[in-house]
Amino acid sequence: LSLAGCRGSANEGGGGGGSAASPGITDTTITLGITTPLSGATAGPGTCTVAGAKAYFGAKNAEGGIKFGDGKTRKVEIKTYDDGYDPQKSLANFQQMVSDNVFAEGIGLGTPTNRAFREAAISQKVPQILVMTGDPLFSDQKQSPWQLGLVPIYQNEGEAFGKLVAASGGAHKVAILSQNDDYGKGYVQGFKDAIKGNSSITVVGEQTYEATDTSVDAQLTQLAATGADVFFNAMSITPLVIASLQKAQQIGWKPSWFLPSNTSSPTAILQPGGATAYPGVYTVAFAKAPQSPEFAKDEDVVKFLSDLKQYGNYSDTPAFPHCMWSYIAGATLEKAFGSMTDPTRDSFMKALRNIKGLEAPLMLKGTSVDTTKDGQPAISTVLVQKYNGKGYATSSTFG
Amino acid sequence: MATLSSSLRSRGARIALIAVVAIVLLAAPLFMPAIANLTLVRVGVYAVAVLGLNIVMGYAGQVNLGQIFFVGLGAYVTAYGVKQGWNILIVLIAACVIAGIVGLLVALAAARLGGLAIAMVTIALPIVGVPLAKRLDTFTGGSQGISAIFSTAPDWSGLFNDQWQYYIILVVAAAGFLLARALVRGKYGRAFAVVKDNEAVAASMGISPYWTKVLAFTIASVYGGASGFLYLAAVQYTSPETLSFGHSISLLAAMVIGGAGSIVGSLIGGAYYVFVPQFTNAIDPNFTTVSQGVILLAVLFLLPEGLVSLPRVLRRPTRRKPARAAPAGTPPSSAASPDPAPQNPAPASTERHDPS
Amino acid sequence: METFIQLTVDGLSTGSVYAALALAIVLVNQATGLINFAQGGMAVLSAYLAYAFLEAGLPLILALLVAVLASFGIGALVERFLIRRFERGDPDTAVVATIGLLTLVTGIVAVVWGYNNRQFPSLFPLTSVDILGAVVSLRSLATTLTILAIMGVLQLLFMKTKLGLALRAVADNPASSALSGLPVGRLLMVGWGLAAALGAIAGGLVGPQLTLTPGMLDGALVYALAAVILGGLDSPVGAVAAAWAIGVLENLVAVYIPLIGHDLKIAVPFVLIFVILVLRPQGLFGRKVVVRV
Amino acid sequence: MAARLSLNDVSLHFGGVRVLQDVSFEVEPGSIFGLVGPNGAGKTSLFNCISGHYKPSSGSITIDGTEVVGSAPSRLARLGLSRTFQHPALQLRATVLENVLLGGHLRLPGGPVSWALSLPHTTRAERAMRAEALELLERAGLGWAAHLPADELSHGLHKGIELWRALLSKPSLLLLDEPAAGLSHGEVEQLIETVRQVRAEQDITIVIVEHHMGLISALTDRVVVLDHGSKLMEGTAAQAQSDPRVIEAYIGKDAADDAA
Amino acid sequence: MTLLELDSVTASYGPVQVLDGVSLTVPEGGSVGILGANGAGKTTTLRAISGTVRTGGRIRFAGRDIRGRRPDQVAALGIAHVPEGRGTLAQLSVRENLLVGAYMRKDRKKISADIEYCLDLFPQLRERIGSRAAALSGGEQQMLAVGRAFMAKPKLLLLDEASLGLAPGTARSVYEAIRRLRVESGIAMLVVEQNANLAFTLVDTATVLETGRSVLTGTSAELKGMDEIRRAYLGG
Ligand SMILES: Nc1ncnc2c1ncn2[C@@H]1O[C@H](COP(=O)(O)OP(=O)(O)OP(=O)(O)O)[C@@H](O)[C@H]1O
Ligand SMILES: Nc1ncnc2c1ncn2[C@@H]1O[C@H](COP(=O)(O)OP(=O)(O)OP(=O)(O)O)[C@@H](O)[C@H]1O
Ligand SMILES: [Mg+2]
Ligand SMILES: [Mg+2]
Repeated sequence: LSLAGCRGSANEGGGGGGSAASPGITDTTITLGITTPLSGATAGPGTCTVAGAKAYFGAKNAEGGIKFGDGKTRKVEIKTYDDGYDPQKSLANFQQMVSDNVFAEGIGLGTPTNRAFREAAISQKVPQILVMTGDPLFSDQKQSPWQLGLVPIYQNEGEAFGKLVAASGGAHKVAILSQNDDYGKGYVQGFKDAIKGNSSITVVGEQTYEATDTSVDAQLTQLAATGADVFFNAMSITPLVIASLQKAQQIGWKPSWFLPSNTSSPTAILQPGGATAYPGVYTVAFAKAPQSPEFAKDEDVVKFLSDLKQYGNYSDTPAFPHCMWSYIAGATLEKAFGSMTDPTRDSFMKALRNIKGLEAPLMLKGTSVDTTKDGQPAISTVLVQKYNGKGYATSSTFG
Repeated sequence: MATLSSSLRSRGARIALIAVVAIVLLAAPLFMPAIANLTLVRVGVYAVAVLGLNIVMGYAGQVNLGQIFFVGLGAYVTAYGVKQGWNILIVLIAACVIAGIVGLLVALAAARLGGLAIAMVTIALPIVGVPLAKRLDTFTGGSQGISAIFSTAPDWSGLFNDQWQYYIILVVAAAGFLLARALVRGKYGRAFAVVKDNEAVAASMGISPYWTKVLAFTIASVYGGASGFLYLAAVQYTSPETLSFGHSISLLAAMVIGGAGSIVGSLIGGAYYVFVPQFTNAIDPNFTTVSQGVILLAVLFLLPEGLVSLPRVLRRPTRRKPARAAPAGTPPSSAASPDPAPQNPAPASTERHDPS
Repeated sequence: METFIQLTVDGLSTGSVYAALALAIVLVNQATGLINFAQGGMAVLSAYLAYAFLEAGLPLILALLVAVLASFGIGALVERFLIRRFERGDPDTAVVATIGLLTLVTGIVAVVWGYNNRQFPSLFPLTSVDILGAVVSLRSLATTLTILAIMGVLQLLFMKTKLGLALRAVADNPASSALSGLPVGRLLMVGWGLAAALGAIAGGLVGPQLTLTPGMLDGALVYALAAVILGGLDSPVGAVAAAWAIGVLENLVAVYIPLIGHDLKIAVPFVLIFVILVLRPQGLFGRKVVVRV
Repeated sequence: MAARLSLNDVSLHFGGVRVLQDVSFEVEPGSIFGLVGPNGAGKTSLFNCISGHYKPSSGSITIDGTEVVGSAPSRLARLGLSRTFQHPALQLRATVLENVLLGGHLRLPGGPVSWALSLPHTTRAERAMRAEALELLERAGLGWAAHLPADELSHGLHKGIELWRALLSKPSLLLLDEPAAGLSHGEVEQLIETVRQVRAEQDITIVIVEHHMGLISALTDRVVVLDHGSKLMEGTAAQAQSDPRVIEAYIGKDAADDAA
Repeated sequence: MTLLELDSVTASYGPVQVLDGVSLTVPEGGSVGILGANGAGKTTTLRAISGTVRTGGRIRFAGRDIRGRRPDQVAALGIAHVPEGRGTLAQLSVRENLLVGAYMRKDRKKISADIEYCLDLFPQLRERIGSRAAALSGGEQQMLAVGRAFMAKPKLLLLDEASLGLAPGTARSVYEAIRRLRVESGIAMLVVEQNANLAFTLVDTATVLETGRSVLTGTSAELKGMDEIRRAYLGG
């Protein structure tokens, strides 16, 4: 059946060892592919993801390009593909990217969509990097040799908050509301791990909601009845977070809140939600929030917003943090490009896994990119922050 | 379908054509680039799902918004079977049979209802299916999904993976299509059609509307399960997203776009399901929603009976009624009056007698 | 007990969101015999229009009003230039056409306004009042009352006015209605226009609660459809009653039957639909469609 | 085998509306039986009760001694009952031939699996059934229309197609609801001829609802006259036409003019 | 004075042409019959007038060319059509059907009186006034269709087998009522009727159609005298 041989190799997608250039890279350009939801329910964060990456590299290209470790200066081309959060489509997009000669895939958002082509990426030796999912699988080097996560795994965020509460020393009753998927589960797991063994902290109520729900009033009523003084709310849907903030105070339940990093925007969420009514609203973060008045004049933020407008075609102040994250991913990639010595995927992966202490633009003081820890994504340090009525301030004590 | 066969009157020509098509289908993957094969593989996956939907909806007229649930179920069963190391044929049979049994159970209840009520019961399948899949995480891997790989080309074949997948899908889909075609042509095709049209008439012909609906629904579920099996062959991964309600709606759109009540239309529908997102991505990934809406509406607007009606519309036959003998006893014709050509563009909207 | 009442009140307020959309679906169905999957999408567009007028400097109430009028026009035009083609054909094709419309409208909203969340102010304050020990915001209260009012108006329109009769006649059999001189085309446009205007009111009512996103009513659509079928396709009262029943029951079941919980509570309306429709195929308040052999 | 049909005190109500009230009669095997009466008398409803489309509120209906009240119409079809509808109920988009073939459903062997696999006995049966249906149509002078969509035929012909569809099932009991409605005089004559022929060739019991008194006189052995849901009288067609109550309730005073 | 004039009218359903030159005239206040075998094109001729089928040729009504107008525009000119088959709005009640029939009328006060008139004419309908049309018996539906056309107070009435499914006595009284209507209010009518004996009680002249053409026109008396006509339509 040697007939099959009459076609160029399909499964050997290139890459491999040697120093012949991998697909998608020339002496003047490198092509990155992003598959992410640009339509459907998750299109909000999805479009933001693309905008941030385009903003970063658009600005760099305008400056003439990025200097690579092999001495050449290249412009970065970004090809985007809409997967609508459908795993089957993200796989199709990946196959399309391979045929479109993309050097690496990355930054895309979504756990199932990234999982759907993880095996294909491995078998074709195509980098699938800085993916925006807190799924730890992508940062496990053994299982995912061609992958790397970008944002802290969900557990880390939950854990950070759990530690804060545990460290407060007081007795606390905690109510938990989480999204019914790995996102919510990860948060809750991290939180519970952190408070394990601490007898003064009890979880008095635990509820879930579906990402497609239009209301979580019932859960809040139920949790309010527990009389908890701490509310761990692992919720990724912006409108629901606003509605929750409003609802809880209406029914007279005013605990300390915890919110995840992606749904804690001061202007888009806390202000309309009336968050000042609560004794404290906490979140974890590693990136500066452009909506926060504190950073209004921050150099990074100003440049970011202008890049976003000019190159990312995104004129609003984003309600999602994903724009910032992908901007940071851009900086991380630049760093990796700068130290890759061959125009190959191998060399790129090596370079990418060798970044330490990079304080990328928009990152908060005290956080940095570190790709050298197996089992952890590029960013694994997070800071707990407390809402101060206008923006956030880093906080190391609870209460 | 009708147009194709009517233009191929002679038996010889038809056999020759079938042979050519078969050879092309068999040989094509050997010469095509991987991406083309992989795309066709996905077309096959959804063509089978659309075919099932077409049987229950296009032929038997029962609105089914839950077909994707059976695709998902088939995919999960397949993933589970593969993980357990079952023989792959057993896995295929299990995917079909389990989906069929669940479909049968649902149909036994749903077929008691009529019209839109069935639509609501079927809508519930994917909507409840997603949280259910998350709950049953020991089988399904929860919201992280589950990978299972069984469609890697074996060494003895000398084929690439994409080619091997193509042949798996070709075999299953071809069998599915041939069986469906035979079924909808004779006795059961007529039974489906009359149940769709008028249940009272169906019943008076000895065709139980209830059991016919159950039959059509069950067949659709079996096809859904088969499609799920193929999904796993193609994607090698499944998660609750696979059975999300939105995809069920897309399947419905694909069926109508391809051609409701047409076997070939199902294939076109599968192609539509796969190609349009790809195409709109190529136009501009930021505008996929708009462009998909435009394409869907444009196609429907031009071809309300689906893409399969294109040849018919292009040929647009003009004909006179076949002559019939004048009934006995009619008076002799007097001189005919001159007849000017008809030119009135007013729409031909005739009074339809709604069936009693 | 307090929790129980609060859950009930919460359910009513969630149910009102479904009801708003359900009423528009009932209206189109009564006036054209179609089920319009795009109803939610069109309401979203209307809400965005109101938002745009607001941004342009109109006061909120005026912005809403202009959006309602504009939506009437859009609805009428959509019927005339798009849906008309499918009205007499296969009903499945018509349904898919409305699905296409939903996609298109969502896409247009996304292109014009993007996927970023937008805050939409409410006509009514968020302050809350105490009813039987449960806390209700004035906003949900006002939403609920508005919906009740619309329901009453619709019921009167269909049952007591010449226009209503004409709309129903056309939906029943356009060809036959035309023989009595009913301007079928214009009536169909009016039907869609009214439904779109009603959708605009719905969008304005729920916009503040859901915050504007292109897909903000996608989730509610399924519930609204369920409410319409459960309540009876031809009954505004039924649609509202069913939407409330769904909202309340869902909450109670999720809380008091832990086995079902919040993840599977969505099964409740469908089980309800099944049980009730087996007994009453026309829905809770619907009139039975008479089909004679 | 021609069937014996008997009705015993059949009553039917819809809400408060009384449609049938204690109707009883007996139809001898092999006979042609007429059912006449004013509009709204309940003739069609009575047919619907016999064919299982309506369930009588009380009373019993037996076909060859088998109680059929409560049976689904599809089961009654299996007992050999076949009917036409007052308002033609054809599949308008299907061809005339397909419409007629529907009548042969129960005579075709095999379940869905055998048909999906195109097992030889199914294809053979299908071919034979097509030939038979075509021949029926040819004999009726409708051969030219066999492959036309049914909606391209005029109203009058639809009635004929329904008749052939019902006959293809080889029924032992045939119910015809106003078969002559919309036919011209000449066409009614043809219809009478056809029904006579059917009875001569097949072992069949026929019940006819008809307002065309000429046809009733020409064909029926016995008639029942219904009025307001109750049996007004039973007898031969001639007796019925001369019964003053029937003339009063149904035919009208100057009956003799155009009863022909 | 001619009220309605058809001159070489053709008509087609989609690609299929079925009328091939139909010419006839209805004088003001006149009553004209159309005879013909099944499928001759009688129904189609009426549809051509009310604009529900694609037509060619010339159709003039009250001095105006009406060919190509929409059905509701034709109806608005004062032409009421009792269609073949079920001419009712199935899910509307009997009363609502009658009200829809009066949709075009300006004299709203008289409508209830006319409903009473219809109900007197068809006492069966009075018993079912609140029922939906779909529940009625075949004959009752036919009565309702005729009643609905009456309610429009038309100038021209197109009757397509108005006696279809009516009991003999009822059919005669309906035709009697129609005849009275004609005498009292001068309505003109075009009548398709298979029961030629009935038809001839109503019409002055008739046109015979054969495969889509008008082949013969004559007065009732002339036609009754012709052998072929007698054999095909009258019997005996
Ligand atoms: N499904 C139903 N719902 C309500 N009323 C009904 C129903 N079926 C029949 N009826 C009523 O029962 C009565 C008898 O109807 P049926 O059709 O049996 O009369 P029929 O004798 O066949 O009259 P026709 O000669 O006019 O056809 C009618 O008044 C009709 O309105
Ligand atoms: N929708 C249609 N599409 C195509 N042909 C049609 C359609 N309706 C009617 N025809 C054809 O047009 C011709 C005239 O039909 P028409 O209904 O006018 O006849 P008719 O004289 O009224 O007959 P009948 O006495 O049976 O009612 C017939 O040959 C018929 O087959
Ligand atoms: Mg009857
Ligand atoms: Mg006719």
